[in-house]
Amino acid sequence: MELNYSAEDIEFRDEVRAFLAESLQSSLADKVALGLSLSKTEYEDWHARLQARGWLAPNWPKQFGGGEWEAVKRHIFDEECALANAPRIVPFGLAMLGPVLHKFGSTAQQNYWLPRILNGDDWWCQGYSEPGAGSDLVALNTKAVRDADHYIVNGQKTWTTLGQHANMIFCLVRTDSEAKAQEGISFLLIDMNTPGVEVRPIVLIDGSVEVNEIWFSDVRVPIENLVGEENKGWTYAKYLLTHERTNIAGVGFARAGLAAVKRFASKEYSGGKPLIENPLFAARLAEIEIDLMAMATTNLRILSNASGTQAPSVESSMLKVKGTIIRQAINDLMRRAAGPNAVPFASEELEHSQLQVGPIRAGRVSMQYFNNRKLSIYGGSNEIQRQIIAKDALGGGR
Amino acid sequence: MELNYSAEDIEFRDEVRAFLAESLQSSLADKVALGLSLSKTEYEDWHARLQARGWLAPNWPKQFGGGEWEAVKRHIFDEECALANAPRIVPFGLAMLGPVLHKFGSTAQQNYWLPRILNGDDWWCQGYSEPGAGSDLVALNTKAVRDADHYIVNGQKTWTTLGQHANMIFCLVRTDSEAKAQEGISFLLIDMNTPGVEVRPIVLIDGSVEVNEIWFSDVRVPIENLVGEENKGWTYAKYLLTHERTNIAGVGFARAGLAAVKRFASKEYSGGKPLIENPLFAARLAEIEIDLMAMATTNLRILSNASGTQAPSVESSMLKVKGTIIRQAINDLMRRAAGPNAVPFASEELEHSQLQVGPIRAGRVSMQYFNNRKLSIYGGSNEIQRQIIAKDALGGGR
Amino acid sequence: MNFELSDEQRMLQDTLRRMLDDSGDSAWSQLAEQGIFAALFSEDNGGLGGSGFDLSIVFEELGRAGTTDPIIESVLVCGRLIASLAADSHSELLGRIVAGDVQLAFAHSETTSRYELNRVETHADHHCLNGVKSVVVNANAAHLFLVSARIAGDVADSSGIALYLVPVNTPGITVVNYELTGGGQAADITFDNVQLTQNDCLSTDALIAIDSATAAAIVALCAQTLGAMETTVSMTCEYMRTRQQFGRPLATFQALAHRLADMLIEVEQARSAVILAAGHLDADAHSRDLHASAAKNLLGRIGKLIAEESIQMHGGIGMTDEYRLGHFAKRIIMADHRYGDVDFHLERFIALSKT
Amino acid sequence: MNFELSDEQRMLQDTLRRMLDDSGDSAWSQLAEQGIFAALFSEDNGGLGGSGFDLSIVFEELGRAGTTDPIIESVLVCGRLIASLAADSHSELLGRIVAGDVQLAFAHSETTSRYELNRVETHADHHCLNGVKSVVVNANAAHLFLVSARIAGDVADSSGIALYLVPVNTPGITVVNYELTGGGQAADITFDNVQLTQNDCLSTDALIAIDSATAAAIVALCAQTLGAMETTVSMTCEYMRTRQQFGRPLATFQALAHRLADMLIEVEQARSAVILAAGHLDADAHSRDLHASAAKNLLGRIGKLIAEESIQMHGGIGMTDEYRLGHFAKRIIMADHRYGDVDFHLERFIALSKT
Repeated sequence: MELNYSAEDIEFRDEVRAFLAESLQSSLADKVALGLSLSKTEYEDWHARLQARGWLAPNWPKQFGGGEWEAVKRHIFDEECALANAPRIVPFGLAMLGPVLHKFGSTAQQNYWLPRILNGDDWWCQGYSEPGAGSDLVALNTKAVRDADHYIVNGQKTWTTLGQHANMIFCLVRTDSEAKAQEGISFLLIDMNTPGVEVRPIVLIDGSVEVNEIWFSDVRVPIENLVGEENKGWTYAKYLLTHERTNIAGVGFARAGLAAVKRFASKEYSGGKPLIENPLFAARLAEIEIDLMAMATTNLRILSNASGTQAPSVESSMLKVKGTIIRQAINDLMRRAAGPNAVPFASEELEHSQLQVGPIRAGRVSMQYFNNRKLSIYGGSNEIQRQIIAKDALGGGR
Repeated sequence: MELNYSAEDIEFRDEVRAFLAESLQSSLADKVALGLSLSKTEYEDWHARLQARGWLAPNWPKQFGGGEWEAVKRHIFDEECALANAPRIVPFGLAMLGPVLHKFGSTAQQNYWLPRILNGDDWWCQGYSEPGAGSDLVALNTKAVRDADHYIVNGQKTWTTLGQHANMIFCLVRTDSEAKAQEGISFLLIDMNTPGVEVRPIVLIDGSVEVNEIWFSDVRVPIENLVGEENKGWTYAKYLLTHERTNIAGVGFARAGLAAVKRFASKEYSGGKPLIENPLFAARLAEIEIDLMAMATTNLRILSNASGTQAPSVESSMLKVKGTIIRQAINDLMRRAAGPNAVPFASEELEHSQLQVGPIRAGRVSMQYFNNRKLSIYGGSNEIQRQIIAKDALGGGR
Repeated sequence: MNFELSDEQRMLQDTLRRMLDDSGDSAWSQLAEQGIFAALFSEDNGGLGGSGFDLSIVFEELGRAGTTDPIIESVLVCGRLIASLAADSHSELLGRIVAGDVQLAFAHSETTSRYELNRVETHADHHCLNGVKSVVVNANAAHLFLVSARIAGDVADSSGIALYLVPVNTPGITVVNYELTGGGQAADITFDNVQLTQNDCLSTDALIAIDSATAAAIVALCAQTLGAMETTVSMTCEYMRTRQQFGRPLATFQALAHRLADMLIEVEQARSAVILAAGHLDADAHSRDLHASAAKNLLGRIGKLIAEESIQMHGGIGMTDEYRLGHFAKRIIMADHRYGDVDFHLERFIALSKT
Repeated sequence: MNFELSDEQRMLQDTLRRMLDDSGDSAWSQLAEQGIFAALFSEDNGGLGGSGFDLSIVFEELGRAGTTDPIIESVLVCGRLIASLAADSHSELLGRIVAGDVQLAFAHSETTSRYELNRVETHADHHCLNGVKSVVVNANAAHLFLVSARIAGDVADSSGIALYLVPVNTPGITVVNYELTGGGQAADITFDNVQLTQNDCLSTDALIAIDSATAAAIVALCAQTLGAMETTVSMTCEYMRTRQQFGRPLATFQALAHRLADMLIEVEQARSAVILAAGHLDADAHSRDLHASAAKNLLGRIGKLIAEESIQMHGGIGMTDEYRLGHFAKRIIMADHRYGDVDFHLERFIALSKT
């Protein structure tokens, strides 16, 4: 066993740090740290910087312009980016559609779409969830009916993250209503500028607009936009879901969050002393830190055992549950740290203003607390993950 | 609303205190406080003292020699007894069989058995659980076959508390194997001195012997020992289970336990200061105390709404769950308080010896911690109670 | 011992429940018209009630309905402070507060005071006020500010805190308004050489009165949070009964059902804590504060459970602004950040338990 | 970075697992015969390993098998103390310890010392020993006691703690033996004017060595507890698969299955904490103790979850002395009471995090 990074790993980490120091504007990092929404341009600009450095698609095969990094290298990169408060890489094209096209796309699709992802020509979003489906992804009603060399798509998708910026969506649609639930599903690429596509924002309780509903009314999609075979879409969807989970533990985000709590609690005073010296607060903080140390090691153990990019299912379920519990606990601790200054609704307008009032001191801590309740809901709720873990240990049990 | 006891209540409480001061030997109270096993004689003697005062059967109807106390009075009595570390009233005859005979027994049975319970002529135990049944009480295999004016009983009961002291057992037996699970069960009174009855002790992990297995091999039971009608036993059993739960919250035990923790933690030193001043320990203690204050009030709210002796099902399920969680948390806190001195196995022999060694300081705190894991298992496990609570709120849900 | 409401209290509860059934977020004018604020004050102070249980009844119903009006801050706290501190000259003002004709804001907390009522940096020298107050609820609607200012002692001393009654348009006052998470508005208020007179000064040593008014606010806020939790849990039950997943209602998933059972148990615990705090509001300060801290700690812990679990059981829909659940969850969580949080009150409970 | 065992370590693990598979509670003689104790010491000290990972491998297997031999106290702690403190004259003794030919007991803790290694009241004046040691594990089987005694300073001073090597039959020693919860034996030992010589004194300032040996004990105990939890959880899985309730296996009850999932997650957390502590055992004292405290705190928290939930899922059978589960549960819980509990190590972690 060797718990320390190799010399090569450390060299790479220093490279990443140097790159971040040079390429990441501090004003942008501040926005990320405060949990403010980034503009489409800010994301696109960050992608372009990474692409220029050759680091936009670390997991992609080299033949498609990727880095084929091993897991530990990827982990170092993710963690350094998170600690530096870099914008996250928008995953829909790079981490989700990309791997599906690598494995199941036609050569024509690969040649056309993959370079466009790397160059930022398209902004992709994901059309999986439907109203009423919830955790039961197979329960989908959006229909695609073949009409000569087109599919006619009707239906509705929801929880489409950053769909407001997207010009393309990859969708699961039902192409055979007679078939059993998991069969009869196809994987379609849809241009969102096609007539009949409508995007409606969903405002969340923290005031953010990051998810959307997408409506399809008689939307005509050329048949060359079908990925793989008709009615085999569920296979591709499951493959994608596994890839969605590569950075599932969110160790870097958790570390960045914990560091922010410590900084804040060192400056905030309670009863005439720094809050961080309050025994109850210090105890809460230390327990989470100990949990996180262990979880980060669990993550590295699993990553270093995993071959290539595919994360093993049960282990990634464990990381999902524990990772979200820890991140939510950090958000909870941060709102506690802010005390009464957590109550003002820190609207983006107020944040951008120069007013030195309560909300500015505490930042958007309550918003982040509420927003991150999503962590245990999306990407397969923690209940679904517990089901997977228990089934693995107990055999056929429900 | 009026949260305080009435003048009458306070007068009664003072009467109970005076009685306990006079009648409860301090050596006996010390044994109870330490969680030591009491002898059969010690229990019988305590029962006799209560009976002499007219307080042995507070819940029984007056016609059968009881007190017909209202719930709050009963609560005051239970709480004072617990705080004084009085032996518990052995419930099998008084709280379990008694009410069943009051309601379902024949006049002959009432006239014969009830006075014997009050006078301590019989020690009853309960023959419900069977190996393999667990929480599923209906799954019972002990059979009683009619043979002229006797039943011939064969089978096995388990978890029979204090069965080693008993000369009588009330049993659920299957009298019709063809019937559906809940039908075909009868309620039989069995003399344990009948040939074919065998009692085998079960040693628990804390070293205590308080539960037993009871084996029946061709045991002949006269038919006059059938309570109520043949094959209707499940009705009586359910009635009994409701009564088993009258002091289900265990408020008095919890208060006595918490007081013991406070006393101990005031004398125990950690880092040169009394443990009770350690911020983490104090926080744990205070949280439990706050939980207990609320639970005691929940208990009184429910008791003062309940008509007569029958506790409402959902509310008593809530009290069972919260009450056991709190009592187990107190046991947990006590073992923490004892620190390294909780590790020695405080055998009864060692307790009775005069050796001033580590174990004596800490008493039997680990034993009590392990022993009280039973609280969330027996009398309807906490999982069964949660099922009852959820079903009440959700309707037909499983 | 008796846990039944009196006939008057039951009537108050029924009236409120019916009235609030179809009110939106704001019920202020309805409440004022129906004279409900009188229930928050004793007869001596121009009210018709004023006991802890009167408070808990009113605010539990407001919480159930999801009202966001700042009644605790404007009516209850300011009204009680004026009732306990002001000379007879102010009884007319109190009458107008009870009638809902005038609105106040209690400008007490500061950016660094956190939950400590005694920590006041804003100071008044010869009635000239300087300092900044933060998160002053209802400043936007108030006609008068009730401002605390130090006239003697160090920043955290118990004595030497004065209270001034200041018209909002007095020269030297700057107000920056903002919204609050979960509803309502507050402001940061800067006092820059605001010149007042002896007449404006209600008290030169107000901390005991502030403590007492805060105890009433804690009872009210706990009751309001209890009401919000009741609505949240009943929405969750309803959702579990109707929402289908994998072909059957959520209610049939045992793992969720057992967690719901724990929520139901804890709501009863919260109800008991509110009853205890309400029943001790008029007791001696030690007993009052012990039970108030117990309730505020427990409601904070249970509130977190209820808010988080309710959202989790709802899934995505529970996080949308369009659906009511998330708003109740926000109010429940934000209640932990007002008048002292879980840790603050646990420490106070420990300190009070020693004495 | 690499989480694979070396070939030697894997062989050690396999050997132990096979050996312990059919041993009962005690494996001492087998372990000694097979030379396993050598894995706990470096080559310099007559061993064949001695790294944190060597320790964690050995004790995880002992914990899995449910061994109750006091190997941590007798072999690991006493052996390491002698290795680090004694002059060459004692290398023969160390050899006999590693070979399992001689048994020791570390008489350090006292009735009031709780978890503080520096709190020593027993004192030695001119090598004359007086005091009482408490919960001295393996006193019944020991040939020699390793006794700490204060020769200078106040009761809680860091310096001034000496270590003596004392034959158990030295005049003036009284031993009261008792059993330990979860297995094994300990004793209270009274030293009444026990006259020793300069030769018996291993060190006049031993706290740093005691700290270091205790860090090794914490790694070992955490690994042993991890092993016990693995057995407990796998027994629980097996029980849930086979035990029928209401006509179907426990495994099909979702509420239990989800709680089992949380147990499985936490065991992986525990494993990671043990790896971190083992990997830092030979680091500088600050880093070593930080990771040891993190592990001990986390194992204490997780141990409580695993022990309590395993018993609960088993129901009554889990509480019987006849069934193995309860014994594992006892060892897991009792581990929290040795070398510092959850709170002690949380506080130490907080203190170390500051520096």
